[in-house]
Amino acid sequence: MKQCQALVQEINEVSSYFYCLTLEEPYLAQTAQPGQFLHLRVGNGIAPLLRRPFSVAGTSPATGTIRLLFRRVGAGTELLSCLRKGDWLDCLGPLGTPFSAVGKDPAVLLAGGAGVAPLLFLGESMLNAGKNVHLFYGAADAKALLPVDRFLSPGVLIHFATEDGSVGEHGNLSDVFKLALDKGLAPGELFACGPLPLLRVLANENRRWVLPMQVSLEENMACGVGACQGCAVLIKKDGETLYKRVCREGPVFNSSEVVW
Amino acid sequence: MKQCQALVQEINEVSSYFYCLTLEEPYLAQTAQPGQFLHLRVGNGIAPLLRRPFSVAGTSPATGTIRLLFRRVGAGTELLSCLRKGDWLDCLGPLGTPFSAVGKDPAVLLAGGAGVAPLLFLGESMLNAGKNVHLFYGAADAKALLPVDRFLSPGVLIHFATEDGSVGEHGNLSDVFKLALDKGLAPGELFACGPLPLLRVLANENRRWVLPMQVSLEENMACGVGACQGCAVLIKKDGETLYKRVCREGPVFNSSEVVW
Amino acid sequence: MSSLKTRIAKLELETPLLTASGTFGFGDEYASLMNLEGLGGLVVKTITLLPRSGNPPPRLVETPAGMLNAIGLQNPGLQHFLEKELPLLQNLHIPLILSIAGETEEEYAALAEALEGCTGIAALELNLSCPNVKKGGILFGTDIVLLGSLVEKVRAHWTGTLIAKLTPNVTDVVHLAHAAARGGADVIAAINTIRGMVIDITKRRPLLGNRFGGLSGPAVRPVAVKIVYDLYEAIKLPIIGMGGIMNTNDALQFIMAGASAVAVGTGNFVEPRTIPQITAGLKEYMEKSGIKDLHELVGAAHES
Amino acid sequence: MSSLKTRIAKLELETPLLTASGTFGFGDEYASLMNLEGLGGLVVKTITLLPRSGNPPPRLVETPAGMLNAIGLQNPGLQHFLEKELPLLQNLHIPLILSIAGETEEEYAALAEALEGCTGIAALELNLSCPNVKKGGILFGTDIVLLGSLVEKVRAHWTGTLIAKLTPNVTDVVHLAHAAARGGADVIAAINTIRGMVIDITKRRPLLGNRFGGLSGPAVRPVAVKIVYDLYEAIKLPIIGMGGIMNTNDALQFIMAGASAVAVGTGNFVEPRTIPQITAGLKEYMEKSGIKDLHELVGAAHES
Ligand SMILES: Cc1cc2nc3c(=O)[nH]c(=O)nc-3n(C[C@H](O)[C@H](O)[C@H](O)COP(=O)(O)OP(=O)(O)OC[C@H]3O[C@@H](n4cnc5c(N)ncnc54)[C@H](O)[C@@H]3O)c2cc1C
Ligand SMILES: Cc1cc2nc3c(=O)[nH]c(=O)nc-3n(C[C@H](O)[C@H](O)[C@H](O)COP(=O)(O)OP(=O)(O)OC[C@H]3O[C@@H](n4cnc5c(N)ncnc54)[C@H](O)[C@@H]3O)c2cc1C
Ligand SMILES: Cc1cc2nc3c(=O)[nH]c(=O)nc-3n(C[C@H](O)[C@H](O)[C@H](O)COP(=O)(O)O)c2cc1C
Ligand SMILES: Cc1cc2nc3c(=O)[nH]c(=O)nc-3n(C[C@H](O)[C@H](O)[C@H](O)COP(=O)(O)O)c2cc1C
Ligand code: FES
Ligand code: FES
Repeated sequence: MKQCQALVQEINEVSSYFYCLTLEEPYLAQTAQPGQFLHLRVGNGIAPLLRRPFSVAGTSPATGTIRLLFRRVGAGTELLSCLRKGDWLDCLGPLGTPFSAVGKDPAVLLAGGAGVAPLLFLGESMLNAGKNVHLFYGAADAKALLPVDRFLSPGVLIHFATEDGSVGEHGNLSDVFKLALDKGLAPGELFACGPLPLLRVLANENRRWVLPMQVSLEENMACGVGACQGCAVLIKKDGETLYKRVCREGPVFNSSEVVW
Repeated sequence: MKQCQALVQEINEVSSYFYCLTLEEPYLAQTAQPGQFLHLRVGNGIAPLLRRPFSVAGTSPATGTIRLLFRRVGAGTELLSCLRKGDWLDCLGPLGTPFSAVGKDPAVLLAGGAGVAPLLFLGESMLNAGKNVHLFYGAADAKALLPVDRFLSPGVLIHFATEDGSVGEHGNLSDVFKLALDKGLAPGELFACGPLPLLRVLANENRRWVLPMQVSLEENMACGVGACQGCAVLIKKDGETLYKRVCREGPVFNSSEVVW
Repeated sequence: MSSLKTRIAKLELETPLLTASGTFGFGDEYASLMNLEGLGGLVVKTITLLPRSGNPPPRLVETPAGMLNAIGLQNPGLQHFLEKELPLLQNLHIPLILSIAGETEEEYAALAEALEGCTGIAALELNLSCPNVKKGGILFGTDIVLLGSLVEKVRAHWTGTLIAKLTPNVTDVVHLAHAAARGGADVIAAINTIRGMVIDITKRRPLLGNRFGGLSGPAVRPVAVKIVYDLYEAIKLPIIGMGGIMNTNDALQFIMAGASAVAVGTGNFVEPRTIPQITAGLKEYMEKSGIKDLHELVGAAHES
Repeated sequence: MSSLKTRIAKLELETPLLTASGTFGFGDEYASLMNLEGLGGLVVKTITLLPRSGNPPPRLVETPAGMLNAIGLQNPGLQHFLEKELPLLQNLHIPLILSIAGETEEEYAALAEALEGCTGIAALELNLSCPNVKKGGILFGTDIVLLGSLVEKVRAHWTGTLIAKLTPNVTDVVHLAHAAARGGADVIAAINTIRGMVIDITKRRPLLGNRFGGLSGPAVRPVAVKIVYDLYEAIKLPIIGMGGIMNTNDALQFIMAGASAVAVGTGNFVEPRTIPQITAGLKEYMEKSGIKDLHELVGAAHES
């Protein structure tokens, strides 16, 4: 983990409110693992005050670039969206504990909304490691859907779900995934990231499926490096519950250990 | 006085840290008088929070444009300096009480640093009214000096003073002006704007010269429209002292009425 | 159709949006920028028995997301107000709330007595952030005994709605609100400014002429919301909430925390149309959320 | 050559820059981002006698130019600290200041007793923003009697430098500082966070799991500077100033207001190198201004 000044190489609005930001920073590009995040300084340090965390969505170690995908939701992401090629961005990273591929084939990635970012990186890296990968990706409608195929090598099997049925299957992500299970899909392990209600439903269903399942969680952050205890989530371990830090022990947790 | 959305027509760095901002806003361009100011909303309204006041440095009623000259000194002027052609700027104005040409010819304008802005507008308008106008304009060095001739029609007699002697006379503004008086200049009235210490010296000297003298004062402002009483300066009138508002009764005051 | 009507004690307001005392003058300065009759009510700047010239400049300075002011209650005094300002204000068809302050109990009482019976004054607001000169300069608003006794004295002369505006510079605002209630206040307003200071590092001395001042603006909002929330749990009186309200969402925080009305102060300086904008924003929020009556939202954050 | 050396009671510091308790963990998290030995001193996060699990999430939220936190003093407890953390910290060649808290006087006293004699602890800081469970939950730091008695009890067990860290949530900080001084404190630290709340308007309830939290960051700086200024006028003890320090100019405001040392809290989150940057900035400022000794600046804003 380092504090780096990264050069903005490219920034594009890739779907409505969604931006893809490519940064040039060889150290980050070479060390970041799927599931890890960067803590970015946005603005002048007064308002917005705190850094903002974003999952790494992909890296090109060879060219020394690293990619983020973010949704514009408030003042911080608004400022980020105004970056231009050639600007510098102060980053802390890579931070947090990455995903670990432990289970059997195929790996199934379950992504809701902006939660797709870390799973794109994970999918790409598992594909490179020779695994079979399915991505279930849900959003409200076609407009909100990222063109994920642009960020993935061919080989990952993509299943879209939109709540209005405008693209892919009609319905929410967990229903569409359950349908696929009914049709015979037999995942070896699950990786999920997205809004908390979605993760809760999936974790709950997984008590029946009993698959190895990792989730990437979000919590408001201050330091991002483990010093302030601000990003705590409740975890159960050996019959006890205790708080763990999303920025340090997480953001990736074993779904069965999270107190949902 | 109105709240207007003005269109940025042009913005240039005209000398180091000094910017010229041209706004398109017919109402302001047609109503603003020399000595009046605009109260500009800079940034998002959180930090910087308050509006920032700037004297009108010139208008073109025919084309509906209005000009400001400002020095980049802090967060607010930093943001202003990043405006681009085509941006919108929220302005309150024109505000305050203008200069009034009451005295005899020639009028002498005494400008220190950024204080030159309202005097350029005044000089231009007096020239158009057929008056003889001298501008004494002082700055630390050549770099800090605005190319004032670009903002004035030919006819105003310009006397430069720099503290390092790099342009014009060597010395501070009041000394250079006193030298001109010694050499026979006989002003009909004085108009001064600039740093408080300079104005104090001039006001003090004017107790000997006893010329009609108007000064444009600065004070931190909140509302800019006279509601908060925040911009008070001490004024003596009929043997009594009382606080007046720079934004309303000012920024132009009769030098002899100011408690220096 | 959602209704923005609200009630603070006997006072019926068309909307819950008030001006915060001292930030809107006597209204006339803003008259050319907005329709004053769209305000829920106009709280004018604090007046005192005799004219006050105020503090030496600089009187204000910006701070991170806030500002300090030390105006020193500059105002033309009661007589001038009654003769010159009140007649103009009476022509506005919105509730007029008069803020008063004094250096002794007697001054507050004399103001109340003089104003009792004047037409066009919907309520009296007690600015309690003033030092009691007789009691060694302790602020009325920081001492339970001083505060209770002061409110009682004013109550004896004023039959209309009486608002006690509390200072946040105390260990326990709730105790002071109880004292105000016991003294006969009908409404609690909170918060006044938080004391603060900026050092001018170039001159190596306090920047403000008065050395210190009162902090307002978005910076203080979380402090104000907490106080309104605590007051709502502890007392039965309606609350006017304020402190850093800049937009509809900010106003909603105060209303959900327990405010029946809210006031905008510093926000007016940044955007003179803050109050009309919030008025429209609240209406839109209520219509979208299917809320008919503003009172459904007052204190909503306490329910779970 | 200007010297940044400063002295707070018996404690000699190479620079006046400290970490604020709770914002720098036990130092290890920041070790890869900066040279910890450049710190004037390390104030570690508050420890308690027994481990504490802390408050339910969310534990923090950003506010205008500030943040609210409600960590709830999560910490591994005294035993773990002595066995696992202290040995590592002893290897750093900078003064180590230990912040402690308890729910009863006895807990504070027991902590002091256990730490007395441990090598490598330069000073003890009392976090007084804790409720006294025996006295109905009144904060130690808001009551003169509780505070004085607490400091006295700790003093009886601790012979080293003793710092009383005051809360700003009181009517009169000076009274509390006097009580701490009478109880035997050597140094006053100010300020801890200001209580505040954010309402989540979507969920219509307080946003933080603990409902309310403590406000820190630039937003509170004017409040903190005023308190340091007032303390400097009123008491003889050296002061550690903090609250919203982000850069050299901010630190200078506190020093000129009267702080002999300053601490950076929230600033570390924004820019981990805030302390080294300010250290360099102070040195540059002093050299430019021809100031040899930092003490020439301490309290400079009071001289005129
Ligand atoms: C480990 C981690 C990884 C992440 N990775 C990504 C990623 O890859 N891509 C991505 O897009 N995001 C990601 N996020 C989320 C991202 O950090 C946030 O979206 C971002 O910080 C928002 O910053 P902002 O300043 O734009 O919004 P903020 O201003 O902080 O506001 C965020 C939202 O909260 C709402 N809000 C604010 N105040 C209130 C209130 N009082 N009541 C109710 N609602 C309120 C706002 O309206 C807004 O919708 C990640 C988060 C974490 C913790
Ligand atoms: C009526 C009127 C007319 C004006 N006309 C003009 C004009 O035409 N052109 C022009 O350039 N300016 C003009 N000004 C001045 C202009 O308004 C200010 O320069 C501007 O508001 C500065 O805003 P800022 O945010 O950039 O600087 P700010 O951030 O507000 O800071 C201003 C200065 O104060 C310093 N400062 C901040 N805090 C401290 C501290 N604690 N101790 C010591 N110093 C500190 C900063 O370093 C900076 O140099 C006018 C002012 C008035 C009242
Ligand atoms: C410039 C200024 C002047 C003020 N004058 C008064 C006053 O005369 N009487 C009063 O009760 N409050 C006064 N206040 C306090 C406000 O009414 C309000 O309580 C406070 O500013 C918090 O609200 P805000 O953050 O929206 O400004 C003043 C505030 C400001 C900023
Ligand atoms: C996340 C966080 C945790 C804190 N924890 C503690 C603590 O454990 N003990 C303590 O005395 N103060 C604690 N504080 C208060 C700080 O030490 C400091 O007094 C306060 O934040 C003001 O300084 P700042 O504005 O520079 O942050 C904490 C502050 C923050 C932001
Ligand atoms: S954000 Fe500070 S510990 Fe995680
Ligand atoms: S700035 Fe408010 S009265 Fe002048």
